[in-house]
Amino acid sequence: MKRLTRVTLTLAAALSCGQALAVTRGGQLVYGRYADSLFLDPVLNDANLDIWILTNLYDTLLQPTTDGKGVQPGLASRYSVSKDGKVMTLTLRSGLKFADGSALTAQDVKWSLDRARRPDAGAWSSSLASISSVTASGSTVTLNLKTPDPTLPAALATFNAAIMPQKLFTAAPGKNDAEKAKAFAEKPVGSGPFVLSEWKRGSYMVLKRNPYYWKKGEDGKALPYLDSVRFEIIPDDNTRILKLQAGELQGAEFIPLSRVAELRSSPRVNMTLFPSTKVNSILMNNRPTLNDGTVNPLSDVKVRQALNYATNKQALIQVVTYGTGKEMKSYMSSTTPLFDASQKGYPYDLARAKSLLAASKFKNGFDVTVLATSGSADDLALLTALQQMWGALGVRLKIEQLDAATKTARYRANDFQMRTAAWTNDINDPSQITSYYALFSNIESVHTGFKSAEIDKLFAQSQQETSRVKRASQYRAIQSLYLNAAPIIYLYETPYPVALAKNVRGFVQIPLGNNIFAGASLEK
Amino acid sequence: MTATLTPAAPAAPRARRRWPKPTLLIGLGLLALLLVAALFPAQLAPFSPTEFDYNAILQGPTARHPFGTDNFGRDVLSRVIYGTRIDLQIALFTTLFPFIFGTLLGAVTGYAGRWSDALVGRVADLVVVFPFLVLVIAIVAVLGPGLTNLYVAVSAVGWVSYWRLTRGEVLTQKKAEYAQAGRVLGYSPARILLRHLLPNAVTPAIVYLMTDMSLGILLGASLGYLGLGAQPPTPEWGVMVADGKNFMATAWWISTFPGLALTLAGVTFSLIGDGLADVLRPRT
Amino acid sequence: MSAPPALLQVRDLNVRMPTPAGTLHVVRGVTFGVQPGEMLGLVGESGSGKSVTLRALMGLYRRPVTVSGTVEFAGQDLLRASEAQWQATRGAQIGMIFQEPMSALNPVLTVGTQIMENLRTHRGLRGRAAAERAAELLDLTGIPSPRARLNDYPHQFSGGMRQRAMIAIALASEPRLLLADEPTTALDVTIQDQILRLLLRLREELNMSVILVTHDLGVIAQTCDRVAVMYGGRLMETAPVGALFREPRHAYSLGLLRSLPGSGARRAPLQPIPGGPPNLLALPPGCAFSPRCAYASGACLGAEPPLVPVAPDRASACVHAAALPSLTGEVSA
Amino acid sequence: MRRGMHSHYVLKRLLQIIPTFLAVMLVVFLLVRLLPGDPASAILGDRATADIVERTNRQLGLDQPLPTQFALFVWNLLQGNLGDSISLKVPVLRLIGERLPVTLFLTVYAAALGLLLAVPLAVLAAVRRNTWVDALIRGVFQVGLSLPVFYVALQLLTLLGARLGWFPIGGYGSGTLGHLYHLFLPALTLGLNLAAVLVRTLRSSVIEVITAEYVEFARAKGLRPRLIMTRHVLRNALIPTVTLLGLNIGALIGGAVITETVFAIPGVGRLMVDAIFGRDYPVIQGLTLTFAVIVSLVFLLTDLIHARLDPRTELS
Repeated sequence: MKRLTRVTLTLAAALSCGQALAVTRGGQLVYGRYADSLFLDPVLNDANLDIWILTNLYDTLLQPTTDGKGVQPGLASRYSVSKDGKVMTLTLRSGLKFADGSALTAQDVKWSLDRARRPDAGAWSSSLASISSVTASGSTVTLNLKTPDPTLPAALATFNAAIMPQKLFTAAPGKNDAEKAKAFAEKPVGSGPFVLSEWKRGSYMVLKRNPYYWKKGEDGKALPYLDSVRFEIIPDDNTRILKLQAGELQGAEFIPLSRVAELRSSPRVNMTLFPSTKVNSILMNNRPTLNDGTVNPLSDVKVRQALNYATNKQALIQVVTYGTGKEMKSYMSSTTPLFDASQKGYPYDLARAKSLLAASKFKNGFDVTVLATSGSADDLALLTALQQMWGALGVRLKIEQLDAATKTARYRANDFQMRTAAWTNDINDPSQITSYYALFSNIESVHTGFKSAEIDKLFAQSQQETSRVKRASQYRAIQSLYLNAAPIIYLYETPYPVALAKNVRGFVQIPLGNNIFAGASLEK
Repeated sequence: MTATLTPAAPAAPRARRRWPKPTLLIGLGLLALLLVAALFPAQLAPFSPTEFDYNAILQGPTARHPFGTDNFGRDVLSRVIYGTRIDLQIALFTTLFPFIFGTLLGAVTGYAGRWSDALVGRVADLVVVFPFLVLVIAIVAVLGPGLTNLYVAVSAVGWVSYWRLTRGEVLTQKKAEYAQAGRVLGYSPARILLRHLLPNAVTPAIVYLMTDMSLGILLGASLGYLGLGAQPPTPEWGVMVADGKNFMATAWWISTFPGLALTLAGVTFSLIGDGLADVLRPRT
Repeated sequence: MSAPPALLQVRDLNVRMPTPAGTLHVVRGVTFGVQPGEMLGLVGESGSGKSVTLRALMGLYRRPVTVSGTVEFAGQDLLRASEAQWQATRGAQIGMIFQEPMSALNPVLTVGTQIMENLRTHRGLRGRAAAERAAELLDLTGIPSPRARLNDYPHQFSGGMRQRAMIAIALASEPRLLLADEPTTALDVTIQDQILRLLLRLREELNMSVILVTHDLGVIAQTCDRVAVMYGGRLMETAPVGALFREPRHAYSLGLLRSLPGSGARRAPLQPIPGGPPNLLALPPGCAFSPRCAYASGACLGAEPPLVPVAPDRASACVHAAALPSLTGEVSA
Repeated sequence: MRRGMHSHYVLKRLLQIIPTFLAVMLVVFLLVRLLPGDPASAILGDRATADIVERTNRQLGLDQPLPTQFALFVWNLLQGNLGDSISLKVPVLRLIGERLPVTLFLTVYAAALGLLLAVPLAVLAAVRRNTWVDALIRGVFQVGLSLPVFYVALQLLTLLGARLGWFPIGGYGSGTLGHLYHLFLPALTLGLNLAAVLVRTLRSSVIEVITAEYVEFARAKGLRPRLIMTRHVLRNALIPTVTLLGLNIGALIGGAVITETVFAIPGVGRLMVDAIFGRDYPVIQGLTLTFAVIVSLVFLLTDLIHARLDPRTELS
């Protein structure tokens, strides 16, 4: 009997292998996260911890493609932009429903976008700032724009433009939007592939399959394949890995890069490095003097370039990222749309670094202090390595470790000389990182104090440029200008290291960081 | 009627010379060993504790690197040797102030009693209702990570134990004959306290000091785990163990050898503590 | 030597205690007997080995302390007895009371509990019956309102009451032999007197034998039938009380008696024995007392003098036993 | 009569706690505001613009003068309102209500395992003092005491959890049995540490008691060795241990910070560290108050147990 079953199973397995399309449905995927989500409101949240799983709960009109480079239809089956670029028309799919079975209407879309674009609605409202009004009629949603906006499709594929059920939200207890958001976020209902069924903060979160999800799987039936996803919160890296190896998890995020090689050779684990938009750099204070009035050597562009040349990226990639990283050539990641592949970056060249420094006012070297995040092994590895590399130039690097909040406060007060920094895009467009890294008017070019009238002009043009080709050339110029001015130390791009059980198929973490479980399945 | 024989006897056992126990001798021997490593690391260590060697990353123990190398190719043996100074410093500085301050305060309030005792008692109550590690984390978060701030944080909290121990002992000793005698002889309170009471009352505090020293090192290690301890590239044992935790499966030597060093230091202090307890405590 | 069979016969008892400085031979070849109903006083300075002797009789010593010789109790050699035999003897047939009731009574248990656990172990009494008997025992030892005091803790008793309570505990099993280790030393004079009277009365009522260890010759004189004098771990002299006080046959006994504050007609000047107790690690050759002895001669320095009969019912280990002066009239008991 | 005295004493002690609480609250209130970096910085991260930071601070009421903030905090506290968590946007009281039982369970479990390990081994070491058995017991615990908690935790996890598969790797489980099963390794980690502390004291107090005259007297009474050990020796030797255990409650909760991180346990230790790092003032304040209450109550309980074990104690 037992043997017979096994034979049958083997047969079935063989058959299913033959039919590549057969996907197993059902089951619960347990996924280990390093920290829990904080607040499940698409508009008012602040952290990647929320953002990266929100799209499983709340669907958007458009969706990022899995390579992160473009957009694909979402709740809207198609969209078109008027000739002058000032009107965008979207058509909703028919029969859309929220996870509670109620219909998703154009009115919900209007309400959601209006809520998301209110100027006081959280940190993300600016992505929808070009919209002047939204009208809904039947299954059509019309966006009237103040100016043409090439970033709008990407913005509509971003978490904060998620469509929420107006009736349920407004029915939530609370005097104002913020209070209602708090109440609603406790038991959120959206139109994403999953719906929250249980949440024990700091411990676990269970997402149940949304039976009304519109998207179809390979088998022609509605996604998702999984019955449920369970997030377990496991802050310690080792524990997360051990749990995965013991089969208690089917997936674990943020594997330390030092363990990647080991897990790659593990027979039970499928170690995956998903390409990301993450760039790691060191921000420099470009101002002539520091907050305490002392002269800042980093204000000299030759010094900044010298440090960039003296930075052996390949060595850092080996030491810090254990070979998983990739040299950074532009301030934006190579996965960002309009990344210019012809950018050279700063290849390691100690001789050139020395001559640049000799030509500067600081030829005898200097002391420089860098702020690091305490407890970050990567920061420490990186900076101790840089101490040695820059030591060859006579630059003495001092490491000051601060916890994240203090570091951010010092940074915001421009009270730093150097700091480690990492960036990931939230929106599938180069404008976001550019506005932060290169525009003084936003946050003083990531508080470096860097200012370039040329870049400001090019950026303003690109924000209304509807021709992709022209926009690309504007961005090429911006990237070159930025590289030459070197307000930052170019380091490396790093992937998202996710370890999955061998039987997990179809899970994706897109370059923006979103964990997409809709197409994930547990094979036998 | 009473008829008693010459009561010369009780003094006799005291006359026997009390030899230091082997525990104390072994402990002191180990301490000497640690001190040598702490004072002459450059002479003992084959390599620099901080210099990278990209050609020797994550090598297991060999003749060249008896304790292997870490993920930067640094020689673990050299780091362990240099770490001795750091960790002995942690042991000393996390306990020195609490010991001196707590003991003196305990002696004074125990002797003077009344409002001073009550006041310090209230403050102590305040300090002890915070879980120690949590309070230290909070203080270190205020002051910033690093060893100096760790010392400040521990000092703010650690004196309470010494205060309690010494105060209790002084309260007992105050009633003892020699203190009463001192008062009868008209000695000043300061003299009675410093010359007579304190030397006797300090014993439990000294014994506790030894335990506290290894606890200080462990505290440094725990903070290192949370990223608030010694800052790199400082070769501190606890932080080395913490840094090595990601390599436990592939490069066990990175965390094991500093772990052994921690144990050795702990055993050393504990042996000295036990030995001192034997020597200092009056036997009944 | 006496003819009737002894209740307890100790022969050549030796106790050795290892210490870091060397092995202490604390009790060295002690031999004596106790008759039924007899009260034997064991006297000596602190450190002479008298308390150790008592504890050795009770089998309270364990490794690394070694006890050798024979301790024959009711015909059975206790030193070779099995654990079960010990169980049937220790506390049951031989009871013991200690010098300092404050430290000998368990501070965290009620007096009642401490009596009743004895009753339960040795007499099989429990519950109400045990409580009844415990109250009776307290009553027997002269504790007022005994029933109420069963629930009191030792610290709630006065010093004398505590000693009575301890006696009550020891008596719970109705032992045939009571070992009393300086039972009155810690008490003031009036209480001491009461306790001694109590012991005497109990001996009469219960027909117990008692070994009373003390360094107080006055106590001996007041209570005992016979006396054994110990010095440096050895018996120096054994004798009926009256005889010893009249005519000590050992220089040490003589010294002890002379150091007593005299009372009565002729007040002799107090003559304390010069020097201190001997170092058991470095005993002098010959008689252990010889360095302090006024009568010491070359004869004392040879082999250690054995305890030999010197008169009916008397034995002495003194070379000069026959030459010592009599003390009649010097001490009144 | 005794009971009446006790309840009077308990009431007095409880009343005494109140000023301590006020002082604790003031200290914590000031301490968290001394933390460099404000909640807005912690929540909003690197990207926030100045207006957003300002707006957030205003929403959180952090633009008010400190005395006003403190008064408001105390006023809310009196109404049983600890405020909402800044980062989690959930009432602090609810958060604590969810997380505290976990830590309490872990702490009590750890204390139980610690005692279970410490008592028999300390007695064994004391009875066989200065033999190899004694040396082994003390040696093993000394090594345990000299190693960082996270290291011991990871080793236990790797060996008993991953390699042997006897216990689940981290997590909290559900139901009492589930908790007992899931929390075994973390409780063992903390318990080992506690046992190491207890064994030292317990061993020496057992030695002290074994050589005490009342134990000799008990032996002279001919009591069975087991009865002597339990009723006379342990009962007395445990008295200082109870005090020590009470004093160590703070250390246990503190140790929970690390173990909860390593073993992925959703307790208050981890919550506290996260709150400190995230500048979540209301959570820090609420948790501190909670810790103060717990530790004070444990101290009180310790004193009561002490009084029960040792009738000589005078409660005043």
